[in-house]
Amino acid sequence: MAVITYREALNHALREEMERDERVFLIGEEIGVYGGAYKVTQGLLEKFGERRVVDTPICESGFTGVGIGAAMVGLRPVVEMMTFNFAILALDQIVNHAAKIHYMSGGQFPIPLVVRGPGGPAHQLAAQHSQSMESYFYHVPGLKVVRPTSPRDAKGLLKSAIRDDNPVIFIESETLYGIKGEVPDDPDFTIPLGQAEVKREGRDVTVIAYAGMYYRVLEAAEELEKSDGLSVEIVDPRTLRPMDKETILASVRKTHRAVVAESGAGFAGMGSEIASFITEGAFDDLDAPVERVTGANAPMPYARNLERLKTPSKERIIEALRKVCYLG
Amino acid sequence: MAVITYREALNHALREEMERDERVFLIGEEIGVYGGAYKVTQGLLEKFGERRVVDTPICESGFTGVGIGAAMVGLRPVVEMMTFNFAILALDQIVNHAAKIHYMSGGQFPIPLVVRGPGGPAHQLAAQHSQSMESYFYHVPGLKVVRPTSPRDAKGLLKSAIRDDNPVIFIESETLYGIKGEVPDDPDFTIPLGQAEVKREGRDVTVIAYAGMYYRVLEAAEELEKSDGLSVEIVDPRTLRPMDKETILASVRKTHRAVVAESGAGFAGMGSEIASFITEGAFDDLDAPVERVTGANAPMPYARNLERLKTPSKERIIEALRKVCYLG
Amino acid sequence: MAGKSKAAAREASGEEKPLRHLLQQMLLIRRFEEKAAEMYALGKIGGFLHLYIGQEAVAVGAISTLRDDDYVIAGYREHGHALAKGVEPRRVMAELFGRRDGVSKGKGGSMHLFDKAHRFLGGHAIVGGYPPIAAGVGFAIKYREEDRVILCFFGDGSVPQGEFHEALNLSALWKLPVVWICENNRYAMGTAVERALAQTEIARHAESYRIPGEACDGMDVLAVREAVARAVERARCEKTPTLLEARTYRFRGHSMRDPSAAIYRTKAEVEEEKKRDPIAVFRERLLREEVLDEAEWKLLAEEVEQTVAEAVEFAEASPEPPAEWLLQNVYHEEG
Amino acid sequence: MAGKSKAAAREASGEEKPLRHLLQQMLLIRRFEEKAAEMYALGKIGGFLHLYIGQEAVAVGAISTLRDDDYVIAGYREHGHALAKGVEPRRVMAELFGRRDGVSKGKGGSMHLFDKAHRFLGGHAIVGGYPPIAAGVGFAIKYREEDRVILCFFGDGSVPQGEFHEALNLSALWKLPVVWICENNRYAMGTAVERALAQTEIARHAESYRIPGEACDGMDVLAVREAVARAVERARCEKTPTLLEARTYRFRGHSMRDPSAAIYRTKAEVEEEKKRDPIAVFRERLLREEVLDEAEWKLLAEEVEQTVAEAVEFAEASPEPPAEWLLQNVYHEEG
Ligand SMILES: Cc1ncc(C[n+]2csc(CCOP(=O)(O)OP(=O)(O)O)c2C)c(N)n1
Ligand SMILES: Cc1ncc(C[n+]2csc(CCOP(=O)(O)OP(=O)(O)O)c2C)c(N)n1
Ligand SMILES: [Mg+2]
Ligand SMILES: [Mg+2]
Repeated sequence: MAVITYREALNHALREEMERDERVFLIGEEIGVYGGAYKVTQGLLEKFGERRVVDTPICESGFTGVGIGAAMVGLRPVVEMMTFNFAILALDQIVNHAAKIHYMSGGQFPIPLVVRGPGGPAHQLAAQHSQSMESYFYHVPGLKVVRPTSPRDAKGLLKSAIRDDNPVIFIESETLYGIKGEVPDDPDFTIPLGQAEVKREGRDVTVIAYAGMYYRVLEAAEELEKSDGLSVEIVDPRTLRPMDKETILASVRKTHRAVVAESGAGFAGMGSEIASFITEGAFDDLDAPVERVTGANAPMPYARNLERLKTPSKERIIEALRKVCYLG
Repeated sequence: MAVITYREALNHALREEMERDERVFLIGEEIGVYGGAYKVTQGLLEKFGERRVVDTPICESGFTGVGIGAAMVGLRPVVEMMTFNFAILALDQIVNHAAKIHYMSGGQFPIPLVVRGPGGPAHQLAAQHSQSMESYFYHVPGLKVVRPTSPRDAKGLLKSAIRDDNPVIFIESETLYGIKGEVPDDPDFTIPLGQAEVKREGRDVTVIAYAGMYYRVLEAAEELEKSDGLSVEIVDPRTLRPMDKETILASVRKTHRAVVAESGAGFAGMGSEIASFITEGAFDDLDAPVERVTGANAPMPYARNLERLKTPSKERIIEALRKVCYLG
Repeated sequence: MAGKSKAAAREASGEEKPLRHLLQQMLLIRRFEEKAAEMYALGKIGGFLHLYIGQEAVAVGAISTLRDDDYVIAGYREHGHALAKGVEPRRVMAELFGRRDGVSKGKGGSMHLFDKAHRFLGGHAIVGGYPPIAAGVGFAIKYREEDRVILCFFGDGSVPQGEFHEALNLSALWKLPVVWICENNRYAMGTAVERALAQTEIARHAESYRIPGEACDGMDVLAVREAVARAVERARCEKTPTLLEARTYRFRGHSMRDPSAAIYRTKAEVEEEKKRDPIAVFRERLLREEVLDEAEWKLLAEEVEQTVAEAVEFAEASPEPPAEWLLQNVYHEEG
Repeated sequence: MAGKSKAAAREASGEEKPLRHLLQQMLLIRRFEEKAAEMYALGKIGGFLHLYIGQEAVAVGAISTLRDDDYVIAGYREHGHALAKGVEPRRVMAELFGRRDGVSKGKGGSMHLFDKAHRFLGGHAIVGGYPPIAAGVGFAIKYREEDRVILCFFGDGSVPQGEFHEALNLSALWKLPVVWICENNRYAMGTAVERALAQTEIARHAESYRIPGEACDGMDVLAVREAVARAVERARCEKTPTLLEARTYRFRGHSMRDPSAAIYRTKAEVEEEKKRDPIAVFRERLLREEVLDEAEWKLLAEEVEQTVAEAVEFAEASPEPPAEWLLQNVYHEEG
């Protein structure tokens, strides 16, 4: 088990799956000669050549559609969005085509496609380049949506995504590319899509959080453990669609309290869904309403201080935890 | 007060606002010579001429962007999406530009833009032409989202949308264009955005529903009133963003029970948000968890029988109502 | 006529599908759709129904140049393309009826015919949305070093749409074996090309992508065949895409909801265009050139009638899809 | 040199901005950005910072043809365009610092400069996303029967993007007063135009829209000015859009995160291009043609240095935006 970065974990996943299956190829902007805007694909052009690492012009719809067409006739494309903000330009391809062709064709044409790249808030990139993009996808039948938190998740889930026969939206985090963690070297290591993970065990309250928010919640949990002896369980859904409700509900049934934390704007976000199914599935077990801690309902501002205020702080997470635990 | 159709109500709203304000113009596919794919703009070309009723080629992004640019420098465009399914092709314009320019520019450039057209399920139009599209918009800070239910709402809300200084996504219902209702003739009649309406008063349970679902809920309510003497209150949010939480919460605090009905796919839909804020805001008043009745988690199938199964039936609404009321 | 000697000679040599086969296919499409229109009026078919009547020479001429393992992709006005590619008429009709034996299991309908066995890749209802997918199929062909091609049919209405340009550029830049066939029927719904495009000579858009561009008479099945054959050859052997513009006309309204001579065009114009009816003209020609005689024509027409009648019977007899199909095929079962 | 007599003569006649003004503007942009790069290294500026260094002649030459009430819209590499349009350097610097006195109140940053007073319409970071907006401004000009124009600047990287084609077609179809100025600096990030476009002569894309297309030397401020002046005239008087391609080069990396001579181009190429430095070349020319002498140059350069120094001071002194601004401007207060 090596200690590698989230970025390396993704790179290894791509390399291993390309080695394993000739049908897998990569396509996107600056992924070859440039080595990837965020260097996730570094070295892969050298290893696999231009046939399988395809640099594209700037035309998100066009090259995503190329992925879909190639998938229709049996290849297994991995499309990189330089950042997921640009996936909005490919949404017609993803929503109207990738997500529906298998269904509309009565099951004749599965679309084994991965669309991956960084999403979520970055550093001072402002409104058009720093958005939490998962909401455009997790509502859509026919898509799977993955949001890896640790280097281990990044590798294991990306490998599963590539082996999956469905379109998988795989949203990485720009701010996590540099974090390190233990990752199995075994090329057979995968993490199934649709399985949440209890990343920190606890007794008193459950927090559901993923990607960058997970780490902020972890800090909050550690702080509250020291200050108040509170035992916080953190569940990482890892896959947003399909959602592993059972693992989350089991945790809440144990702790009787839940907080959902997400970086995106609050209104009608992932937290709404999670809070809803917890309430439906564990109403009688809940000792307090589920609290949502979310990003502010504003586009992302550029100024550093405003940016900080836009995403949920540790303090706000602590506040929510105290509230559901009725701590003064 | 005349009795007119939902379609006519929209048409009158457009006509009146164009008469009232020279800066208002219409732009979209087939809205002029053809009279509108759904005839909402019928007669307006004849009345206002080509300058103000602008037929476009098929390029949703292009002509929506034209609307945004015109709005930036002071016009008040009303962009028609022939159906909202095609708005996905204009999402970059709507989300990355219309919703953000005012914010990014520090308030210098408001975007008084309406994007309107039919959305939601239609009749046997299948997966690409029969989607509930509001989820792509109501999560986005900077947009307002309207979903009119009655001819009166259609007129009053469209007039407010046109007078609003922000981008408003105004989603009509193909299946409602023909319904009739009383609509004030007064050109000063408007309905403010962001106000829900209690469309049917009741004591025992609150249902939140809009557009086509409202009518199905109404049938269910009437049936349950007869069969079980149940008194069902129906609240129509009318505007999804900003949401009038207060009216909804007040109703739930009175009835202690709530059901949310929507035609879109269930996972992470509008119902999730409504259920969440009800639970947060009225947890101690609730005698049962909020029930969500939603469309099936599948793309829209063509076959008539499957299509019927995809959208929530009266029976499923009745079932949900019985459940929250603990009726056998 | 130049057509006779060359085309008839090639037919005799077995190089090409028999000329009468082209006629029969066109007639099949015509009769099939006339029947579909009837069925629509009877409420047997729902949703949108876009008839191809008037444009049959394009699909038939173009697809006649293909091998079985080549691909075809088209828009929502695709009954003709599907039938020309060999999709069974009865399974197409069953699809229009929304029945379980439909090519798409009743889940796609008229706008979403798919048939993997016949390499028919849809049936897409987003104007301009599927050309990138066609480029992707071309990409896969090249990736696997095959010598297949894909024909991508679309209307004049796709040309102002951005995704179309993205796809064209990629196909040209990467030299993909795609033949782009624009069926310019002069209108996108009610919008005449002059009101949609600054450059109405659509084939000339090829210049922006440095690929061959060519216009042909889309009412003449042999003219289409010749032009497409050249383009297919280029695609197959040199991996060079081509932009073809087939100048044609739709005799009916945009869909069953639109009258055939609506406000945006005159009755006189429609009547004038009907004189170019691709089936009538080609039939006259084959009779004149003695490739066909009246008796053979009668036989051929009867065969077509029977196929269509059988298709309707089959569709009527096919049951509705079972309820549990609603939630099937949303995801593909791994394995 | 042809430039001398004509340009100098027009200057003398007061018809055009003085030549030395062009030089000063270019120099201001250069020094401003060099300083911005320093400030970025010091962490005073965050996010992405895309320098315009090397391309100054395009914005300055082009915008010098405008009236104050004409509009400009550009991408994320827009410091130069904003300064050339008259936006105050200190308010631009304050924006880069994310401070309350920034042109966009600190909420936009380097990629989103907006200044209504100077008709500077952004500052947009979606490649190919804002050309439709430019067309919309042209639409509004025509709607109101004004005689203004809008210049829309974009990179070679926008050309393969579909929205760009949609915008071009609409501008041509509706005859909108837009001048499309492609700054072809040969790369979109690390992608050379040859790897992005099947037709690398970008001006020739105009043919698909039946509008004038012209390429000019983007390193020569007067060449740019001449070409743009003709296009502006056409837009203003005939409402005919033009597609101009200014052939230029960026001396720095794509952004501060990309080294200037990265893997995708050679150091030698960059050095070779630097010989075309628009500022050095124009300065030499003005000295040679005696429009300027060394003393005047010194003065001019000092003025520029001072403006830049003041801009930094101003930005440093400007406070952070107050916390409550986070939730302001999400919606415009009705009124
Ligand atoms: C993106 C998109 N916008 C609008 C529509 C609605 N629509 C369906 S067909 C059509 C006209 C298309 O015309 P053309 O491409 O010329 O094909 P034709 O109908 O003439 O065969 C339009 C506007 C659509 N399906 N997709
Ligand atoms: C739609 C979209 N895709 C990708 C990007 C990422 N990106 C930012 S700049 C750029 C290159 C643009 O190059 P070009 O248009 O030539 O302008 P230049 O940087 O050379 O000035 C890319 C790919 C983006 N901002 N928007
Ligand atoms: Mg057409
Ligand atoms: Mg460039």
